[in-house]
Amino acid sequence: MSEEKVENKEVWTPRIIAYVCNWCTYGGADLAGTSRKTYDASVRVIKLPCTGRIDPLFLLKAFERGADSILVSGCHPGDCHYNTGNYHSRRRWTAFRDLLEFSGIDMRRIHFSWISAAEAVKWVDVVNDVSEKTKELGPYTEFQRINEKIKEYDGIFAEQG
Amino acid sequence: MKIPYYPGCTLNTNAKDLQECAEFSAEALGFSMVEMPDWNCCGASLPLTANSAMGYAGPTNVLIGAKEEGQKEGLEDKLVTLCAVCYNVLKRTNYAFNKDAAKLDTINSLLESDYKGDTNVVHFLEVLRDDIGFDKVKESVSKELKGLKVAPYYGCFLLRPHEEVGLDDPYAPTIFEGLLKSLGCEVVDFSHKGECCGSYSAMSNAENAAECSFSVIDAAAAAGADVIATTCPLCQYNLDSKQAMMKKNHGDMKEMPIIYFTQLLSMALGKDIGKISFKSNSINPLPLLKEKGLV
Amino acid sequence: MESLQSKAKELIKDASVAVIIGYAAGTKKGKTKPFFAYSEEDCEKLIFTPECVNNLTIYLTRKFDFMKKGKVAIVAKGCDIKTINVLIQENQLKRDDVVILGVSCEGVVDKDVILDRAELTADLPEDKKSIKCITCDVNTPSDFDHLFGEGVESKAIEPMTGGIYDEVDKVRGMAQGEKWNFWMEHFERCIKCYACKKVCPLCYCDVCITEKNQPQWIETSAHERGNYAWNIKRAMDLSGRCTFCGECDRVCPAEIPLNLLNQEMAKLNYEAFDGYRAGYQTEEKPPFVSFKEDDDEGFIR
Amino acid sequence: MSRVGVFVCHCGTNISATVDVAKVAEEMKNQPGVVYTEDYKFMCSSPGQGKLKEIIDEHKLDSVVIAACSPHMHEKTFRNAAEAAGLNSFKVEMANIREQCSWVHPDKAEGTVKSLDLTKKMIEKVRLNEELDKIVMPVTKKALVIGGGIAGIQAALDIAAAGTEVIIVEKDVTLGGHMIQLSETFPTLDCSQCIMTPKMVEASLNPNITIYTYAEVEALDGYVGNFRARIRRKAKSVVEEDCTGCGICQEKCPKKVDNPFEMGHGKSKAIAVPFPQAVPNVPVIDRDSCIYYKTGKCRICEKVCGPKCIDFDQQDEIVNVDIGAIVVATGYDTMPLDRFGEYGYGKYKDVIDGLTFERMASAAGFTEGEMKRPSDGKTPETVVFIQCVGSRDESKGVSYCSKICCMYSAKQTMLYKHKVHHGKAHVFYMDIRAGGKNYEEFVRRAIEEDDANYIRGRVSRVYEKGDKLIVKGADTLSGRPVTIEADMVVLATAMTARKGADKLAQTLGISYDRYNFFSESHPKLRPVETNTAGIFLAGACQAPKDVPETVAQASAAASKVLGLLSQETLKREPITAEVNEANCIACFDCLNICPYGAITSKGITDRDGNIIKEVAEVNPGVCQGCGLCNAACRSKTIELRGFKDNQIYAEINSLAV
Repeated sequence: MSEEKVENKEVWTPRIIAYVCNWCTYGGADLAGTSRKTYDASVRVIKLPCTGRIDPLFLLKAFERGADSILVSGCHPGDCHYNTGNYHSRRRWTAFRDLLEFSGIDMRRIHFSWISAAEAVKWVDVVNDVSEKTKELGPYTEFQRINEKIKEYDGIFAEQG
Repeated sequence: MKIPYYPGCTLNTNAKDLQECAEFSAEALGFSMVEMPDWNCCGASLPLTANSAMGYAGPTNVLIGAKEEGQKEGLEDKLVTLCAVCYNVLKRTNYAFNKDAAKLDTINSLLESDYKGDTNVVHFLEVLRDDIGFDKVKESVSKELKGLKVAPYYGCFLLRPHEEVGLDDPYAPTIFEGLLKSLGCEVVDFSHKGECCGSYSAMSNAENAAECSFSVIDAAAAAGADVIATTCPLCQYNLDSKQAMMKKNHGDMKEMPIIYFTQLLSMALGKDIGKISFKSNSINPLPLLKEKGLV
Repeated sequence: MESLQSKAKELIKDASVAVIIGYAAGTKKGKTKPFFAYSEEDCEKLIFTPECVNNLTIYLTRKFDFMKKGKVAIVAKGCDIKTINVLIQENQLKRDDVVILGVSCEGVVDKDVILDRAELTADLPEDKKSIKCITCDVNTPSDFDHLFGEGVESKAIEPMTGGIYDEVDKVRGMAQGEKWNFWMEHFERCIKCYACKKVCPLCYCDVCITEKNQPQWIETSAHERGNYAWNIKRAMDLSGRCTFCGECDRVCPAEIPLNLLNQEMAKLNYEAFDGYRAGYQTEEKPPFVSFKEDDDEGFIR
Repeated sequence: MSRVGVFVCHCGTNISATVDVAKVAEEMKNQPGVVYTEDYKFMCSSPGQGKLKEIIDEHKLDSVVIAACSPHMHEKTFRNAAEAAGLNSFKVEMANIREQCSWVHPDKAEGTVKSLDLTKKMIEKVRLNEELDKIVMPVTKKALVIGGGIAGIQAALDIAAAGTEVIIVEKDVTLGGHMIQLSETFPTLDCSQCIMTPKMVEASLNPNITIYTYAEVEALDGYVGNFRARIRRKAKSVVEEDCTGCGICQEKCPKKVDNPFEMGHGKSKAIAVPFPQAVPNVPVIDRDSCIYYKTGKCRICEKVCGPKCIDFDQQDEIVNVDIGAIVVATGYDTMPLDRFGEYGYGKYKDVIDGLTFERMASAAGFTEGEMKRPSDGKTPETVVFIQCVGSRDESKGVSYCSKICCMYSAKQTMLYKHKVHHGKAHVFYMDIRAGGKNYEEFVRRAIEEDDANYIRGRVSRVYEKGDKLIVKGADTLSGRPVTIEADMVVLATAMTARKGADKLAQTLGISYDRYNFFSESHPKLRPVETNTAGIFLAGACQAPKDVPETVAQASAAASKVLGLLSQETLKREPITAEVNEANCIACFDCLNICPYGAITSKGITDRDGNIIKEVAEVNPGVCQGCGLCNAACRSKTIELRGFKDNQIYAEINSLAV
């Protein structure tokens, strides 16, 4: 049992979910690809049209589902394909970040950036930085502990029929 | 107002007369410069090269000393210098620290200190402009230096590198002019106010240094100046003492007195000319001052 | 109170309003209850005392049918009127459709306090007041059609300080893990009864996100995961809107300190968005549907 | 249960080298709803697309995931192919396992794990994708060209030649832009006025072209094929239709003003055209300098005007125009020189910039084409040209190369030599960049035939000594300092974006780079398009360009416009918001937050026509699909098609550990 755990720990790679806008950051990530810039493979990108589409619920759900870190990224101010989407989302994030921090979320696990379609290097740097930091922090156990507990309960209920 | 003062080596030794003039002026204008205890050389002779920890240790020690002295004695939270070179070195040290925290960490561990790169370094001219105000200086002038055509010479250290020093526009500065105007001088604009006097090659290639200095004097003379005023004791020395050497190559050259700005300032603020020592000036300015009716 | 009753009668008599929403004595000692006066006779039961803690503005929302009956009069404290302002701002109410019977108020009782008769007439001591009253600066309502009670000078307070905000600061001061444990201990008790949602005058959606299962953003089970999501979602939705009537906190059977969450958001909005405070006006757009180009973005790289 | 087909592309070896594509295909078989998987060498190839169609048909697929390159690359390709096979195109999704996987993660194991995740994620999403129909929109067959320089004129002429109406909006008083200011043009030395004026006249006479000079685009609404621009025609104080262009007003006007067309050297009048060949030849009163506007007296122009077309009370006029496509051709500015104190520009009169030299060399310019230096009118015997003033200068200027300066400095040395035969021109340069047809030969001519002295190095200082300018610099080839006593110094100033280009970009909703040049959609393959459909670029507003390149791009933009406007209708992606009217409670956060004003309030009525409730309504023609409303809606009653909550939820869920 304990051996298994040690082994698990060795193969652990962070699970990072990135919510990015289609026009800037997704383009920047594509450009990193076309420029063959290598970076850490732990990030999984979910593409939205605009950062304005990114709902706080997405971030909550990602943590619930075991994300170790979250990256949210879009166009620089003034560059939004939809003119003002990123300005509105910036306010939303300001409040939501505060709420997460207040409620005890580890803020080292949630990152925000502006990355334009031209900033392949920045994309690479940010992703590497987030991965590196997450690796230093290790798995995000707060939610995982709850998840395990819930699983346990579900087991008990199942047994009881 | 009491400001921690860093004299630097030159003003405390060879050019002590220039410092006395500054002290007199400060008093006349209602502030005092408190010489910080136990100071060391700013490191002007150890240039701020990229990886020279030693180059930074000297100035950092000075910056820390000023901060501590200021706090202990309840002085203004800044550090005033008279010498343009000291000013340049100290200011650029802070700039380097603010750009590169790792550098600061290295020096801090070397000095076993906790310096934050935040000692506010100002040149005496800045105190006059920003804290006293040239209007106030003008009011305090008891003897206007009317009719004296002065070419303000900044040299290189006070203005450059602009992004690191940031005292004034490197090509169209106004601070020195502002002061001289408030003293009643006629300010002469000339092309070489920010050129180098050649001090860096004064030891290795004196001839070259003399040539650099000559071009400055020549440009000032062409612009009609009676005298060049400097903000740096080193420039003052170079422009002044090398004139004999210049004459060898430029026979028709007319001697020009080189006056340190604190000398002019103290004169205007009422210091008895008889009490001003011109020992630092190898071209005696007195005949000229007499001619202009200022003595 | 006679004047409140007589004004109410007058409004009913000349049919200016269909109903008057107010307070009447409760059946339990120390409690009052919401009361709806349709007749002049009913109006005699209307009272206003420091026991009138409820925020009656919930009856102005689409959760109830009162607004369909015609023009409505409501007995409202200064704090309740803030809710009315937000409802107007959010297109849920037209100012002309409601007659505000504003009452001056020096504070209402805390949910855990039962007052004696004698105490009812005396000045209410601070420690028996509801926590929202400690930081109240609308003792005399800002907007009303008729005002009752002696005019009380509204306190000049420094916004977002004292009272609940001291508690908020305490939580802010905790370490991250401490905060997490603090909230998890509370959320663990949540039984998903949704009383907080039911009582909130600003939770007026016809179909709540909790009632949707495609997708199931908020899990139905009352475990910490679902409870965390629910309480965070609710706090987020009330960000820039909550007027601190404190009703959710008052009704929570699990005694989760919901005021803390909502007032943290209120404080954040005040700090981050140019001193915005919900409920103080009806014209300005709330923070989440407006922006400034130079809003702070220190957290974004 | 859905029937998903998954196709994993090798992309030659681009993907398969670092991703185990066979494993991805194999493992996806186990995903719920997946009925077919395959890995294939080149999915985008014609056989690849054929296979896709075949399998869709054969296996009755209702959704498809292509794990291949970025959807920005080939989403359209595969959606079209699927559509040809009878599948709704929005039932196709791409998993980006190339740009965001195989090309960036060299470790095959890691790349494969990530590819599995990404593909799984898109399978989960596509299963929830709805069949959407494209939105069909009408097209307004009219174009707008912003800017009336050579780029704008060329684009307008080409569009008009196809019989399409086009409007030119020019912010200055006349067409012509910077090109009409030039004396001669490289590499042929033909006179700019001689080749530019006919084009200006041609534009003004073309019945398909409407010209608004002294006008600016203030706002733009709508979308490709259906734009509406609000144009402010600033008050000229002259009734354009009645003016005959006789010029008597300008002649009699007592108020002299600096002429910006002559770079501040020549004088003009308060009522004037900038130069005699202006198009339209209608003068404008400069209200800031006009005596009447200042003192209430004068009105001489009004008295002398034959057709009585002076109107002191004229107001700005707002014109709204409906257009289907836009060409942005707003040109460039030159960099302000105040930060280059070392060259003494502004301090010494005889230090001038390149455009001033053009006016000095122009036969119609302020010296009537004679080389006379500004300070004392003397003929300069020695002229120093300094290149790269601001260009290729990270610390004080811009890091890019302004591209035209090498050529125009060479040209200017020749013009100078042709006018002052005994004169000497020196050029300080960093590199000579003469890539272009006949360009290198041109520079050689300047050096060999016209005796220009090229010095490779930078200038450190320019100062005045007597009536000479002392230019100190370095000759880096010989490694020696150089001092030149010059009579005049000409600075080849960097080209920059127009002042306010960023504001215009924001008005139009197009993107711009860090120097405020407008961004093309793709640097190589879509150099004329912007990222906003229906808006195209021409000329130096995109990047520094010379005249031939500008003209070429203008014609390219025109052909893009014509291609677009030749269609009767346009089909648009149906990625728009939709409201669940039953649940909407009309709080209107969506309406308040929508950047496009696409959301309005709608009354729901009962049978008797009484409004029983209010809800939000989306205009699908205006909605651009950003999804701001979706995230703002507390109850998720308004949702964005294609990116609905359940689709995103499925993506997140698929990544659960």
